[in-house]
Amino acid sequence: MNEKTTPLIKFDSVVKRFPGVVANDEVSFEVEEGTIHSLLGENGAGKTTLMKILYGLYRQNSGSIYLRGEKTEIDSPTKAIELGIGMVHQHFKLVSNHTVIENIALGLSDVSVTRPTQQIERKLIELAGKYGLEVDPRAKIWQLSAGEKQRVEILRALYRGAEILILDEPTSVLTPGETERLFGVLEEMVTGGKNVIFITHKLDEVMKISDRVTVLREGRVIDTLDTASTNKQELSKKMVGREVLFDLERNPCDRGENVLEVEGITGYNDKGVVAVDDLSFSVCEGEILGVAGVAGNGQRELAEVLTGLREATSGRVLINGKDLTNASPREIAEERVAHVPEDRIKQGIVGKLTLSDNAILKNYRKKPFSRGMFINYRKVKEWTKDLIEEFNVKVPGADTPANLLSGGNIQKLILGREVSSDPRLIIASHPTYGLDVGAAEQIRNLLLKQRDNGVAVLLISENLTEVTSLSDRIAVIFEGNLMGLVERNETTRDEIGMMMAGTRFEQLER
Amino acid sequence: MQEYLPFEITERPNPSGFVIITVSLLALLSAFLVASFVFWAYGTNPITAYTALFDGAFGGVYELSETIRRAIPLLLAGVGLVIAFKAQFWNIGAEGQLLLGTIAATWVALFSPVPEPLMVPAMFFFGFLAGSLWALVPAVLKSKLGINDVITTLMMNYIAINLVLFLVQGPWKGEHQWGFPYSDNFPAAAQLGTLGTTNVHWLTLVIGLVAAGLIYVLINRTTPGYEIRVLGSNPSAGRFAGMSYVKTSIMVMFISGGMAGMAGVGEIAGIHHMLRNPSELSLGYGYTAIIVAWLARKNPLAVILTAFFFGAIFAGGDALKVSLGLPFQITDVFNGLILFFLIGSEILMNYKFEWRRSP
Amino acid sequence: MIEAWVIGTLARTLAYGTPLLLGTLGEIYSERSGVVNLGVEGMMIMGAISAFATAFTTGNPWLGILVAAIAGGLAALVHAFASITLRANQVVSGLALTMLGLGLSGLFGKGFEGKPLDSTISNVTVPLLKDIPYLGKILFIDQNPIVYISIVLTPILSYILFKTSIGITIRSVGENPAAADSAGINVWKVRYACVLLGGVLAGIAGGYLSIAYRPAWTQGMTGGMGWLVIALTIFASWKPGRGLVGAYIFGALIHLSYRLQPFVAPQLLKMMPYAFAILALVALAIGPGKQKSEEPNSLMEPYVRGEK
Amino acid sequence: MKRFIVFTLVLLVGLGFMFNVGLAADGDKLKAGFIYVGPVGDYGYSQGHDEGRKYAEEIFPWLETFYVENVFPPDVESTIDKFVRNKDADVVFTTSYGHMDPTIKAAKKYPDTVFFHCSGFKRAPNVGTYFSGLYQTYYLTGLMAGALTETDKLGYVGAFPTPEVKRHINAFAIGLKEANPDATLLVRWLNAWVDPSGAKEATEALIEEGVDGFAFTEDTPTVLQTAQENGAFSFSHYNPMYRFAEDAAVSGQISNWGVIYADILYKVYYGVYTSENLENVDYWWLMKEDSAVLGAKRDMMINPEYVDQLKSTTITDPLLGELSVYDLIMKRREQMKADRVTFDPFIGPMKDRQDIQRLKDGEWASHDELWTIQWAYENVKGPWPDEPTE
Repeated sequence: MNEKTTPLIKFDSVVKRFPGVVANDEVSFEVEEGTIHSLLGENGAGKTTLMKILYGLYRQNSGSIYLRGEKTEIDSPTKAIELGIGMVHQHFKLVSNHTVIENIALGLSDVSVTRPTQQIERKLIELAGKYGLEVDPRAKIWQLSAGEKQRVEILRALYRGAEILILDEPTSVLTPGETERLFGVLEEMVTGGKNVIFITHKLDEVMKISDRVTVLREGRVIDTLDTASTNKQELSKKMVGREVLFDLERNPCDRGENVLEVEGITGYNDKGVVAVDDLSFSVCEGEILGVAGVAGNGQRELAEVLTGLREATSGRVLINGKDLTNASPREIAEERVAHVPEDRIKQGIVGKLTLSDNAILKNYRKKPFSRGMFINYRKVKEWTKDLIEEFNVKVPGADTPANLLSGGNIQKLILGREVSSDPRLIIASHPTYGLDVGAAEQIRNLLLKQRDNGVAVLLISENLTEVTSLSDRIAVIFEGNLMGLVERNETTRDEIGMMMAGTRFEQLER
Repeated sequence: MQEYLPFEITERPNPSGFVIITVSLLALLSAFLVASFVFWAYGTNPITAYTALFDGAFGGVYELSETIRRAIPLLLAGVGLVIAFKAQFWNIGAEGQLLLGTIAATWVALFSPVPEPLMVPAMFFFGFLAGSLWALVPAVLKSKLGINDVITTLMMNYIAINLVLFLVQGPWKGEHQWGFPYSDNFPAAAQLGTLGTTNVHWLTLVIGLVAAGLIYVLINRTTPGYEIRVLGSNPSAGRFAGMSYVKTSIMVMFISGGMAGMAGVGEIAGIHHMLRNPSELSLGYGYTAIIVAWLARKNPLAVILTAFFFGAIFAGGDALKVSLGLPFQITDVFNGLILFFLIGSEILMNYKFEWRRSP
Repeated sequence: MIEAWVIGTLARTLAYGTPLLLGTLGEIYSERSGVVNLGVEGMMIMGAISAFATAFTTGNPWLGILVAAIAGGLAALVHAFASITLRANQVVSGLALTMLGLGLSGLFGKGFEGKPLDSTISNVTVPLLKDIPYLGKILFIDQNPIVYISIVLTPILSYILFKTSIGITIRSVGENPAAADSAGINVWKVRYACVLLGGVLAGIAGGYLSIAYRPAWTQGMTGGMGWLVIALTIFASWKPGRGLVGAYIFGALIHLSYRLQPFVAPQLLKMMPYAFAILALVALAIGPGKQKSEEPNSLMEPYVRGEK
Repeated sequence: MKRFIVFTLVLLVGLGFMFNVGLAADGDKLKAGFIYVGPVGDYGYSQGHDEGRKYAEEIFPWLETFYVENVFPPDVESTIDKFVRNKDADVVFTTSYGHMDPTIKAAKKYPDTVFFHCSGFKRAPNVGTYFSGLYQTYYLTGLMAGALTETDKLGYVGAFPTPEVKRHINAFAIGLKEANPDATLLVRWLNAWVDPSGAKEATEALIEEGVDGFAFTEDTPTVLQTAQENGAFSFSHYNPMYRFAEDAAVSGQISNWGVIYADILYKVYYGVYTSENLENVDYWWLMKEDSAVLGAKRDMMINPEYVDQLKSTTITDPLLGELSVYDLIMKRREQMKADRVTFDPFIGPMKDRQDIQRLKDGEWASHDELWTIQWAYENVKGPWPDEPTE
């Protein structure tokens, strides 16, 4: 780093409150000119909120932001764009029915009103060539891959003359290869005089790409350091607040009979594209089978096909030896299959209903909760209280609406509900996504305990560490295809990474 | 727009009963306040107007009976709408379903082989069925094909209106009606009894009250009701739990349309005793029932109260027509204003306002 | 004979289809920005009474049209305020607007009922153009200036919506308001503007009815045209060009229900537009390529910033 | 005529005082309530009745009236309730066919109140009926239409296919045939009393069929206005509509309910009519009683623009010989207005359009026949619901 000059951005005691939460608590740090600056923190640490304040989407409750030494009020994205700030959101802000050009044109001020497209197309191709961000300008967004969409987002920011580019968890949807490519682009940009703020919770990426890093935890700045003068252990300690045990205690795997057998199933995604392509595998009693893969490679569709929420166009699904291909969710649940859904808020609970109502979501038709048509709420409440106690759900009472619970407590409730139905198979999608470390550990231990009790567990996760530490076997999928199915102790992270990027197990150079 | 207001709006996910009632009353009050400006602009003293309105709705036994008579179709259709709204099914089609009920009743009374003693039960049965079947078209289209329920139910209303017109001006035009667009009069066996000299057809009223109770129990204490609540508030969670959206939608609309259909039966067998122009059969009861259900905050028991309230608006509006010579559209003004304030006030219920602190 | 029959019908179709077209163009813009406005009937009738009252008192029919546009716009603002700012349910707010519009117009139109209007916007015949074979007879003989305005407006509004940056903004706001917001677009302003345009055009449509099409004021004179507009907007797949075709098809159906009265029950023809709208939705739903459906993705959803 | 009425009335008032009967004795005002089916400003049916109400109130100082408009049949009963209970109405007029059953029902509830129902046929001791027949004027305008048409095609826009409207159409058609045997009358139905855009399109549709002159029975001036726009002529209906289309309006009928209301109210006031003796009271007033008046506005029977053409068109009448249509109209009017009426449009021999004999040679149609008429006259074309086949 060069000697102390005016910092590019200075956050001074920025506070942002949401109902019941302080998302940013007196955040102060500086971003230097000409650097890639990482914001490191767990989910919910306040990284995105802070950046949305910088981009004018939120306004801080107190504190100030200085841009190149000047106190700046950024009250709207328009203002941010004027100031040369661009943001690539984690969930892309693109209009999927529109073309790339139309998306670039959106909100552009200095463009011909009557004939915007021709003008943009020319400049777009030029920009794309300069930074290696090739994409078909006339394609509709929904036709593009995740990586391409991200390129559109970056191009859009650059097109608007962004000098400061904020990237929110940009690698979560990319393959390792695409990630490499993105890093190349970012380095190219910094060389070209731009600045990058990079939000992530992945230590490897911080070490690899950034010059400086600010660690956030529970809304507060823990530290800001030069990457060169730190290491992963130190960063992870700052990020989590304590030493993280990457290895969980586990008993040796005691496999029994096959509970789930999948034979060549194929399924389509919502857009009618093949998402699950001729997959075959099986999960047996007392085993955790982890499914690893980059987001959007068919994991969701796989879980949905297995739980009856999505149609399998070919192949067979056998559960406990019974053919349940394209059976209804209820028929599958009847076979003692528990499901921890990917999107716990959207699929796992009904926010407006009480905890009791949520506790019986899967077994409201069973005795003793209901008799004939009528629900016995006395019994339901008793049971809910037991569940709350057993699974350590922190909540005032059984009558509390579920949407007042935190993510971790919701997940405990869901898992508790699913597990207490005495399952033979648990299909868990991203069970710890977005949870704090403590809650995540509890959930993982719960899953291990079930496995030890002889339950078959299918664990679908994008968190490679989680998959490798929990699973007995690991299946890697890429674009809906099975790249390889390996025993946990017969492979390495690198090998799994290669497979996630689309290399078949047989093609690996071992 | 919130970014330009001097206060911040934050969500209040579960408003308390107190908040709901206070805000609702506030909305009604504001609507009446604005309506008094309308009165004033029209050259009527608002106080005189409200006095006349109140007298016309509650001034005596007779006035009360008029209020109740108006409340009956609103009660039945409103209770039906509550269950649809509870399942997030936007049934704007109660008007059409009600008209189908009148068609079914006319068929039973004039064209069916149903023996006389069975006519009344048969009318309610077929009226329910006709309303249900009419409502099932949007139900199937939404649950199977994802077609917008608002639009289909709305369009079905106009198809129903033209269907009634076709019948009364064509094949069902009464032989004894001198070419006027009326069906023949219902036989006495197909006319509902009324309380004394009033026009309160008590059987329909009883059906409405019982239905309100039953539907309350259905929603809050049974497994199908549980499914309605779950699917209505989070359909993907319902699907995840193995509930069938299609089945529930169909059940909900079956009941909802059926209730509106029975409201139609009550009107035609209790009041009109003949099929006639749709605008005479229903004074927009199907649409007003939407407000009734809305004000009841989707609680079937509260519908008893809100239906009565809007019955009073209709009866009072009628009285204003006679006593102050105000045009009958005054009722529309009231309904429109109340509806606006009700939905507009929802933000007060679901969100908290905090003064923005300058950064 | 058949030729004259077709030409005559088409000419009438234009006259009756014009208020439908105007209303539909407005509703397309409103819905493209993500706001459905079921208050078209209410806005139209407010336009009708305002236009009549103005033309009657001032003697200037074009001033009447202007006031109708303002009245329609004001009515639309009520809907915009409720559904955009207060995030109220758009469906219910629209219904409320219709009730209110019918009520207020009936109330304040009382004094204008049965009054003859001397200053109307009367039909014109365009010299030279009237001699074009077929087209001349349909389009240029004895048609109303407002018919021409609506016809000229259609390609303009279509071009703006699909080719210009304004159109991109509007459609983006309707498809994905969060994306538009983060691109620096003021979602609320865009929606307000589109709803307002919808109201202005509906108001003009009402004005056309009361001082051009049939110059007189009768309570409830829009007679359900507003609902036809709702049906048309869907039938037209939210495209102004198709809106024009649809408006004329619906207009033709209404006219033909009198023309063909000796052969077909008019009620059956009159219910067809509504059935068509439903069928159009079914065709969209079961047709190939769901992605291509033109229905704006965020239709009927209020936008709240920061919602995940 | 008006003078004649006032004279008669004064005479009757005198008689009343002599016998000192009825309500006059207690010095109270007679309170009469009117229930209309449409808006009073509709320029049609309800406005016609309201003009009549105003007329009666103007000439009788002892009369107090009130009205409610837009009362659909299902609300009639409750409106009567309010009239009797809150407004102390002595007489209630209900003015629409649909009001009939609720009137009868309410009359049972209030046996001391006098009811009069317009356009119906059910009566009771305290319910009388009345109607003003306009068919004679329609016949006269039919004569004019026959002389004025160049295309020999006339158009008729009817609200509903009721006997009243069919009677109008047939009378118009009879006049038309008499003046122009080649002309036909094309009928379209609105199926509504008030439907301006429907009336507009129906008129336009008829113009497309080659029609150049119109008559109508519906409650707005739309047909007249549309005729004016298209250079056709039309006859006004119910109210003086001349102002709406000063070129197109040839003539028409003005319904004059005032004379009927005045007569009824007068007789109630002086005890001639009580709540016990109305079982057989039915008014069926025509041109003779001045209840139907010829003209598109008062004091102008025929638009001067058209007088010359009517005078220059001649026809031969079997009895009257060759004469101009104008003269024929005047002659017929005179015959129908005379104390002893010597002419009516519905005189046999008369066949309907299916060639079925409806009136024998020299036979005058009876009140009941006219009241229930369903058949269509020879030159009528177009849909005709409930057409009798025998």
